[in-house]
Amino acid sequence: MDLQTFLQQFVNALSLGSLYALIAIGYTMVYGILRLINFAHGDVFMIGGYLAFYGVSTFLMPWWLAVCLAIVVTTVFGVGLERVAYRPLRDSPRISIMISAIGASFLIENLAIVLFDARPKAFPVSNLFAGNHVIGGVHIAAVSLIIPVVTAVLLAVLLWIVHRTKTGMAMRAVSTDIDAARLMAIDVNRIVSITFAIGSALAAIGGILWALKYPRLEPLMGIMPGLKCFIAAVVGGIGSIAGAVLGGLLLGLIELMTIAVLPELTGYKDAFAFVLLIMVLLVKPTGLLGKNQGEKV
Amino acid sequence: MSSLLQTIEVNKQFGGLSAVTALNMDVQPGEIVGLIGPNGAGKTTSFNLITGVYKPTSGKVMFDGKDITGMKPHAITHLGVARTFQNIRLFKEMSVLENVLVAQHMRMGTNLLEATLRLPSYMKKERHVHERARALLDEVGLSAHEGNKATSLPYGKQRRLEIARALATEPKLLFLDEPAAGMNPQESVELMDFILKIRDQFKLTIVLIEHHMQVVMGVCKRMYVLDYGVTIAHGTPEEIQKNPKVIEAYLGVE
Amino acid sequence: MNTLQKKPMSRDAMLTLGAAVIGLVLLFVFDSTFDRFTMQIFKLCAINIILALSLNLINGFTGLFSLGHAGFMAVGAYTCALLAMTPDQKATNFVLQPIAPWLLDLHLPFLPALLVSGLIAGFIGWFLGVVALRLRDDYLAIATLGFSEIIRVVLTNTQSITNGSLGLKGIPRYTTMWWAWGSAVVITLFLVLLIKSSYGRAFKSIRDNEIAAESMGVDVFGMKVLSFTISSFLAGIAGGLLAHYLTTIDPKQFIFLKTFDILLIVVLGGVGSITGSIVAAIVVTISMEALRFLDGPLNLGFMVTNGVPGLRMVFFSALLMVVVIFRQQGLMGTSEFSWDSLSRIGLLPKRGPKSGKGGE
Amino acid sequence: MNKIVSCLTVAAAMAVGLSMVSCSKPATDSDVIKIGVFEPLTGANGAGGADEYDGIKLANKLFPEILGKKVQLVAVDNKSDKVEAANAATVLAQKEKVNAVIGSWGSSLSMSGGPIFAEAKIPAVAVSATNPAVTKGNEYYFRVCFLDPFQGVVGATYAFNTLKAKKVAIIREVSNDYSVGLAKFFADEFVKLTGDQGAIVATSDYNTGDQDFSAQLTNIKKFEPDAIFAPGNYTESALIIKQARALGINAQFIGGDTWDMAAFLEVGGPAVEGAVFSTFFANDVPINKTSESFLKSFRDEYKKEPSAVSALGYDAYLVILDAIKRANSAEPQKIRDALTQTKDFEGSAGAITINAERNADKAAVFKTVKDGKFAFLTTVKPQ
Repeated sequence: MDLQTFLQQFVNALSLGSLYALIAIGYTMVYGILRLINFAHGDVFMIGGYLAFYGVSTFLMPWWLAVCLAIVVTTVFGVGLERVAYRPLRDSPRISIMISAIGASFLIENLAIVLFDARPKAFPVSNLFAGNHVIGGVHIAAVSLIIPVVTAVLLAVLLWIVHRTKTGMAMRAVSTDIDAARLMAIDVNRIVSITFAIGSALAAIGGILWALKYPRLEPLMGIMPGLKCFIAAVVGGIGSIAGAVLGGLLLGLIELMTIAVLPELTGYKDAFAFVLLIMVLLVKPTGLLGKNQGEKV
Repeated sequence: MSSLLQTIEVNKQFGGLSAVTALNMDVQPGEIVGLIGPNGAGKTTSFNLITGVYKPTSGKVMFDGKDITGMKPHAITHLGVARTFQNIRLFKEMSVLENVLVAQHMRMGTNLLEATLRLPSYMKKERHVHERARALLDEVGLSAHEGNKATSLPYGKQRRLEIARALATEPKLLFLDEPAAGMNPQESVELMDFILKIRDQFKLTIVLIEHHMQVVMGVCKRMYVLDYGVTIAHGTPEEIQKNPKVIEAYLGVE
Repeated sequence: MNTLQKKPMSRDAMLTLGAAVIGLVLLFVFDSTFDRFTMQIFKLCAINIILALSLNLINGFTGLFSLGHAGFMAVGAYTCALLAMTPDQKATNFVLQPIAPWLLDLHLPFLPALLVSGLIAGFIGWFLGVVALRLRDDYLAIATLGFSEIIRVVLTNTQSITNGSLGLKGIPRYTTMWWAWGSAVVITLFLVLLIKSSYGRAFKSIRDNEIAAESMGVDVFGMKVLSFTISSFLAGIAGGLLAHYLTTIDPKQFIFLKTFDILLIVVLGGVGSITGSIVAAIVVTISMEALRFLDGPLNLGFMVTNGVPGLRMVFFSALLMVVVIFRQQGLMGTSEFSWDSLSRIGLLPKRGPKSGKGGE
Repeated sequence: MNKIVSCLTVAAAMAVGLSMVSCSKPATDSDVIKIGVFEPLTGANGAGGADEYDGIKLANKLFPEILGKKVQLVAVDNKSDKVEAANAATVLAQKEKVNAVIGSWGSSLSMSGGPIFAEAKIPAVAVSATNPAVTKGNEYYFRVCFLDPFQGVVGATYAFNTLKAKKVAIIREVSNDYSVGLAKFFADEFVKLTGDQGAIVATSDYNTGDQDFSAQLTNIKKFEPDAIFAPGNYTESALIIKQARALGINAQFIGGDTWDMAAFLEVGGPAVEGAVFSTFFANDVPINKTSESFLKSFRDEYKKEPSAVSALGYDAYLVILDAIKRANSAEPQKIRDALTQTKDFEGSAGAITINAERNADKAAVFKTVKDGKFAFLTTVKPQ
């Protein structure tokens, strides 16, 4: 591989990886608090994309307004989802909560098929993001430049919230020990709702950026990115925000660089993430930056 | 006489935190040994280290002349070590009888084919374990409840079921983790008699963690005192009662 | 079977014998009178029973949340189809890339092919079990889901063995009603005996409290691997039956969402109930067909809606949610069918001191 | 033993009871001719199925009667899933007892229903299933479109003769039998035409639903191909072209009939400008009277541009009606026999002659994208 091809592949990978990272943060936050794989996270992501689409193309809103509204509505949706599907089961066995999460995901997908139609829709890309840049022979789409910036900004904001605000402190308390947090007069339900709100807002932003980069919407578009971003969160160490970013970038790199080095494996691309997941879980189950969480006997 | 259980310089660290430091226990066959200390002293952790639930960070655990350090709990149980749990861990969806039957699975020496085809050889073993389980339940006074769900029992009976279950594994060494927790004085006295009885009947060696000093002092010949994971004293009940370090640990001294 | 309980068994035995005879006669009658469509659904019920039972063995009885069933089905389906097809049938399938020569001439009758497909699926399950069963809860779920996706991707890409995305067609239609229901009966029998044996107790103890089970001498890891292997074996058998029921398979149909369909059955029936899985498998399979009208135009009396494709699945996913939130134990919880339970709800006369007398 | 046997008996009895309920249906009306529509209306292929259905519905609306009987469409959704497809096909064949079947979009779904229709001796006419295996060995399956080998050959010929390409890269959807097949037929023909074993410089794969193709495309870029053949789903293909352009790849893109969808233009935007593909039908150049009337009524009815498969769906319906007329009977076996005799039937997407393999000998149309619209390039007749 010559240097230019390598650089191009590297840029491709970073651009995909930072998108993974952005969505993985939402997963990791929810998991950190509730120890719950929010299987529906990918579907919340899909909803974000569709809402922005309808805002722009059906209601003819200006771009910024459609995006803001989409984020707000998706956030409300995410919080509502937690209320309906997860809160009633908070003290149930984990299997029940997981089944509920799968059921929620299933339901949202099928509802989306009914409401949005199974046919793929083209996402209207604003000219703002449509351009292309060539830097030293390496081609970069404008949107690929924006994504890492957005990811970095959001990462900084989140780290600030979690480590510098009172709410963040409460979040960390809930994630360490939900019962103890309750005893400390922390309103656990409120903290969980806030976490879901943040997670869903991130999913919406991710969904919109995703749709800008890959301008095609369909009801099942959230499934694969959802799974992969969960894997990214696990690889990075679930519960760790920095870990999620690391995991996302790593997954992007592994997916694309493997193909770059071994082109004959292109057909197996979807399996890479899962192989990586199984390997990481076996070697370091807590992920790269995760903390150990043993069961107390 | 050689020791039944010996722990040699056993250490356990969680992250940077030392939970147990240099645990050196020595238990002779037939003894009843107490393990006491304030909350968070590392008593249950010591049990977990010996029974294989945790792996020691360093040190060695010897049972019956064998090095069992780092072995899996079920393998250690197989060698003849049984235990109960501080926070009761019964099989909650299973009946009282089944709870005891599970503990005998390991000793049944059956195989999948024989068991699913219900060959006569298996049915014979099955009858045998049922008889034994019923006998054990009778022993702990739970015969009347054999068909009930384990979690439907009142607290005290759940503790007894845990003991019956542990006995079903045919142990030589039995660890009891706070058997008297939640019992009134009357029940505690009964428990003491019961412990002595099963020791003799099943030829057991017993190590127990207990907060009820009455119980500990009543049944134990020797005891170890832990504080912050460190063994601060060991000896007979009388020696321990007089030990200034123990008094300090329990009462707290400026 | 009742040697352990000293209950009088004459009434139950008679009822059971009667039921078995009626069942057999019914199967004969159905086989000759049903139209093709009803027959297809009826067979699919049996296959879904096997799938639900095998998933319930790990999820319900051993307490391991595994989402890898679609992968094991796929392995079973491909193995069985490739073994039971004649070299000619295989050759006509592999139009783009010829089939690997060693595979071309490998040909077995249906029963051995079915057993081999179970064994291979079981072996893969064993391997995955050894690798992944150190993980628990959601990690295990996602790892098994991932594994089933890996299987699907491999099946798609190994063209000279599986014919890749073209799939296999013209698979002989061996899955008759007798095969489907016969397998379902044998497997149900096997599972009931397994669950009631000492092994079953060990499985359940792991589900109820893993640490206690380990401390009571249950080789938890070994038992988990065993349960997982058996479950994969059964899923492989079901996959083999499915292949010869559909007569055409391709990798896409074994996407992980397929596992969710089976999970739906298990949850509705009750996680940890064999009876529940059987009943739910039948109800869900049939309602999937019966509710097909939901996808078409609906006459609501006051208005006629346009066809809304997908409404049927909305119904099922909503049902799943409602069950998980409001009735976690599903239809049956962990309880099982017995004649006594029928008398308790008044469908049978209560067992009197003298058994065997019916009627009031 | 007791419990198991009894349990299963009760279960079986229940199954029967329930399936009886689900099977109750109104008595068949002999004044009605039923044509089954066997299409994926949801799932991965939902869009294609819906487009075909649009064409069929339109034809039914315009020609609702034959032999004095009303023609009724019975649509079942096969959900883009093989198990569902088998069930749906059984519903049509056994429960609804249709006289003929149209569909399905997606060759593999058609193959799932194939044996069921054959066993019930009901003729089925595939609309756009281009895989040779659909009709191969199935005496009751017909089609009104051309086949993949033909499409692969005309694609390669076009690339070689018209585009003067010497080096071609292929990017195929490995989980899609259509794409894998077409890629193979194209590659074989192109190598033959150029006489150069290395004429296909690279073959890359992706999976259905993938969204990022940058790694595959970057790999392809270094071979500097003259053209890239990318048969596959229209949205994935549009994304591929878009990403290729973003990576500075200027090679000519060639595709197959699946690109002939409005969403291809919408997703691809300016990037797909100039892309070339073979398809069944051109809506900007009516080739005969049928296509003229089809185009007009379709636009009136749906207020949108028809896709090629809509035209084919329309044709499939008309071909069946024609067969019924010639057979002077709505009996499935007679319709089937009449279908084999179809010759030079003037469909909206060109004349249809059913050959001995029950396939249609038809010309392929080449289209390109010009100013954000599909534009007719040329017609290639079968040799």
